[in-house]
Amino acid sequence: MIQLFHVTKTYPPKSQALTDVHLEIGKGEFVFLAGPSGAGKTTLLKLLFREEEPTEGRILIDGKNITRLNSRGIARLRREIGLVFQEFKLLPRLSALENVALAAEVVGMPRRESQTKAYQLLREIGLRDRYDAKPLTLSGGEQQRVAIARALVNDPLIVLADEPTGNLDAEAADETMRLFLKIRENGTTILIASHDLELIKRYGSRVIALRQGRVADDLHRVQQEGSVG
Amino acid sequence: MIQLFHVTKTYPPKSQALTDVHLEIGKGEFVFLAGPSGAGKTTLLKLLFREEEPTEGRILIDGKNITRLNSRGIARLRREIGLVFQEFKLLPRLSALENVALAAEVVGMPRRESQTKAYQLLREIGLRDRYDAKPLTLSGGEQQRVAIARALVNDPLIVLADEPTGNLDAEAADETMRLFLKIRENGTTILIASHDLELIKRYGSRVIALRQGRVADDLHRVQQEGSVG
Amino acid sequence: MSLFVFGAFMLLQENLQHFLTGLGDQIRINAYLEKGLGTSDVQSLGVRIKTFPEVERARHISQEQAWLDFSAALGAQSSLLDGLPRDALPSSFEILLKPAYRDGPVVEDLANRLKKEKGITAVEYPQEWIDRLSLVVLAVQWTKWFLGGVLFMAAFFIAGSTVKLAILARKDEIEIMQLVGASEELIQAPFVLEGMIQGIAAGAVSVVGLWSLFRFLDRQVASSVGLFGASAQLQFLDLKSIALLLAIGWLLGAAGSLFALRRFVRTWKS
Amino acid sequence: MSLFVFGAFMLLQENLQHFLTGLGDQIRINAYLEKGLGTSDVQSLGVRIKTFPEVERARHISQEQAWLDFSAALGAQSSLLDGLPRDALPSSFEILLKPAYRDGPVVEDLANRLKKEKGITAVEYPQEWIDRLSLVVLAVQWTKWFLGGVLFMAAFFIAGSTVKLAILARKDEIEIMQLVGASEELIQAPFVLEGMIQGIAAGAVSVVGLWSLFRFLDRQVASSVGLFGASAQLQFLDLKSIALLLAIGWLLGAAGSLFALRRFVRTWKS
Ligand SMILES: Nc1ncnc2c1ncn2[C@@H]1O[C@H](COP(=O)(O)OP(=O)(O)OP(=O)(O)O)[C@@H](O)[C@H]1O
Ligand SMILES: Nc1ncnc2c1ncn2[C@@H]1O[C@H](COP(=O)(O)OP(=O)(O)OP(=O)(O)O)[C@@H](O)[C@H]1O
Ligand SMILES: [Mg+2]
Ligand SMILES: [Mg+2]
Repeated sequence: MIQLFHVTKTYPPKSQALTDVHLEIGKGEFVFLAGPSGAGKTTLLKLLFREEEPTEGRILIDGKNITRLNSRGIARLRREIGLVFQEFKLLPRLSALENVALAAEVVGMPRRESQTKAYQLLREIGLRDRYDAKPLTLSGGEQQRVAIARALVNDPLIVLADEPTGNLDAEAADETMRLFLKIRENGTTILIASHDLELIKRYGSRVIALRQGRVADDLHRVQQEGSVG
Repeated sequence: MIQLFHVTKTYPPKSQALTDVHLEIGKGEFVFLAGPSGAGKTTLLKLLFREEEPTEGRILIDGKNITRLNSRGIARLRREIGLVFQEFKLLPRLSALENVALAAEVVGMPRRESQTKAYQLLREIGLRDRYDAKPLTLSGGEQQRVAIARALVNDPLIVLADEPTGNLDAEAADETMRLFLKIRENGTTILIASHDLELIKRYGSRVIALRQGRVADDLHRVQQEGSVG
Repeated sequence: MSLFVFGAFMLLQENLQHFLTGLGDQIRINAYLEKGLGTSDVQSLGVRIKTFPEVERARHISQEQAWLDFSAALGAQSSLLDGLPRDALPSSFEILLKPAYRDGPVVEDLANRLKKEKGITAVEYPQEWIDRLSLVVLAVQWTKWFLGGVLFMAAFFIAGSTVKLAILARKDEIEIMQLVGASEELIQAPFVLEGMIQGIAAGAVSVVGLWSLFRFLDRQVASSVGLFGASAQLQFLDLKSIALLLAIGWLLGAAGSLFALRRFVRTWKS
Repeated sequence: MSLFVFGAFMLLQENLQHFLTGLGDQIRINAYLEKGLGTSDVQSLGVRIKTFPEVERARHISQEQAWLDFSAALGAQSSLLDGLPRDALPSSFEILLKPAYRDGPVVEDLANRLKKEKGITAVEYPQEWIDRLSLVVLAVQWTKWFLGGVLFMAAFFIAGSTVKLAILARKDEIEIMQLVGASEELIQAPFVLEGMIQGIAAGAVSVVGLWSLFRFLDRQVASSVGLFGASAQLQFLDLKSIALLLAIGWLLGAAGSLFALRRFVRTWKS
């Protein structure tokens, strides 16, 4: 599903965020990306949805090399990926529901259907009452959940989430994780960057630990092992 | 130091974020503000630095009513307060060092002195290598630490921090907390909104738990009790 | 707004053109005739003159008429003519040229050819006036281009910064659309559409604004006597110009948006 | 940029004014003298005429001169005069008026007063030309205000959106300055300063731009013969106008920034 071959990423002028990363993640795996602040977690995710290009190495998704894509190809790639950002990136002028529905409309889902789906997701994630609110009037945790709902609305093949529970209390974090697990049952690959060790311990079937841009550890927990593709 | 009398905050049209909150926080106290997402933690902090006005009730800081302030008074109030925001709010065109130094220059500290002080703080918080980087080239956790350094550079009377460790790994979080504790020794009052129960358990001398806009619990832990003013 | 500036320029241009034509009407060639030419000879000569391609109109001025005109022109000194016979002045043709030929050398050439016609003794034309006129035309032309340039730059600048503001205000929107995988067309469509609508709207508003302004000016001018005759009549833009204005608005709006957007997206991260 | 537009307008205005003055110079009153007036009488009359407040200059035209002028004016038909004595025409004073008095009623009044002077038999003035001129003045005036209005609006709009762009680009900066407790003055200072500098810079650039444009036009005009004499000479802005332009830039920059900033900060959260 996701394959990285000797990937190195150097930000100009000389900040080396990733060094010779070699990874394979199979379809339907549930992977945590751990590591201290500045280890390169966000960078790795950015490479996967082509926000950044690797300095060296190749990245294949579903067997396709994504290092050589034009803007049309990038758009197509991103439609298969659900993204949750550290900074949420919601549109302040749209309501929570519209923010979620937009992502579905963009790939061609009819308006009614996308709205229904968006509402359903927001309900599951605990925002039943605030679906009509503008992002700026939502609390940090509420915004984060809207961003998560948006990432899931298209039933993506891959979900990339950057600290999706950083602003959530334990209970809301649990709900979110359950949602991820449910999505995964359809074969969606899920990759979550996080340093919430508690969370990782409870949900992680595989934990990839980064340290200073290198893979320091790649732990498969047997009892929850996904099928490695 | 900080006194809230029957404070209620209703966001128009009818979102009641805080209801009849009654609180006293003494000089030099180290207080955690806990509670699930949407409980009103951020709202309470916003009232204290006059980003928002209370709908009802009075707020005194150092005996002064801050609900009736003109823009000059607000500026004076904020110079006494160190702020850490959930969204960091760093200036993208300035380097980390400049971002921190700016807050000091604004209150009249000479350029050289403010830069020295800023550098020292960044070093203590673990950003010795990246002090010259622009915020957008920093990782989430690094940005958060710059924001924390900025809040501390003026030796404020009060530090208000909103999820200051949401993007930090356990080790960086510990460092940050130690910095807060050190600042506190000068008599600075520290109020931290967080839902990291682990952290609260380890460092909290007093925990105020909010639930749906009300104070649900106000726990003083005897062994670390600060002097209540 | 930018189109208003543009329309104002067109309105001005139209009226200047009209004014110049009015001035040009005063270029006349006088061809003096032999004395004692018969009526039929005069008529056939008139027909002959009208066959010259440069000639717009030719009017016969009888000896009688010439006498009257001349004494009127002399004003207070018309007594001077008292001692002269009434037919001292020759009859003539007053020839009006077509606008395209109202130029020094052309007029001279025509005068020479006229002189060779049978029955014409002398040809006179206001050399100085023609030279002046061409200078005025030149000056007006230059002023027009100068102003036009300034106005055009202003219009372009205004249009540009309007678009820039619109894009800056929706920067986040564009970025997020890109991140959720929207195709470029989908991202650009609303901007281009908005640009088009705004362009046409601006054009329409300009036309209406110009029209009311024009009405106002026209009334002001009308109230002071129209001594220039037809040439003092202000002209409003014709339908073609209005359509052109709207079309320019439409195109400028669409193209401007698209162009700015593409440039903006390209320099995204810097 | 906005100042460039403004400066262009001033340049145009200057030259139009100049052009009008040139036209106005052609308003002359002819006062015909009694025949047989002695030289000393003529001289004292000349002095007398110059004491009228409206009079700018008065030139004596002898009978000789009048004859020559007249026959030149008649051109091809000067043979007409062959039968007349050389002193058929009276000598006269050609009177040039001060610009402020070049108006129909004033001229008429002056003519009447001149008529009463001893030694003057008749006074003639180009009634039609004066009326025409006042119409031209009026038209130019209107065109000027019309264009001026359009240009001023354009300039204002451009300045406004420039400032808006600048503020929008630094929105975050302002917000953060407010959050760390910077005083209003400290927040506004850089904007106002930048506005001032940009304003002056824009002014300077405009002056330089206009100057080079002016040089270019001037050369173009010079190469076509200057038949209008002095009035065809293009005028550049004088020092006062340049200083004014810079001052306006300075003020507009500072005031515009401050104004926009305040309005912007006020509507912050909406
Ligand atoms: N655009 C950039 N230009 C230069 N350096 C960068 C850029 N983005 C990230 N870096 C650097 O690369 C390193 C890895 O950054 P990254 O954002 O991947 O860390 P992270 O693992 O996500 O950390 P965190 O947990 O704090 O978010 C950091 O040292 C960071 O300063
Ligand atoms: N500007 C606003 N307008 C309307 N409602 C608002 C606004 N800001 C916050 N709220 C609402 O008030 C409630 C409390 O918000 P607040 O931001 O204080 O929560 P919080 O405790 O900080 O939560 P989190 O841990 O998720 O950051 C939430 O339900 C939120 O939707
Ligand atoms: Mg990160
Ligand atoms: Mg919050």
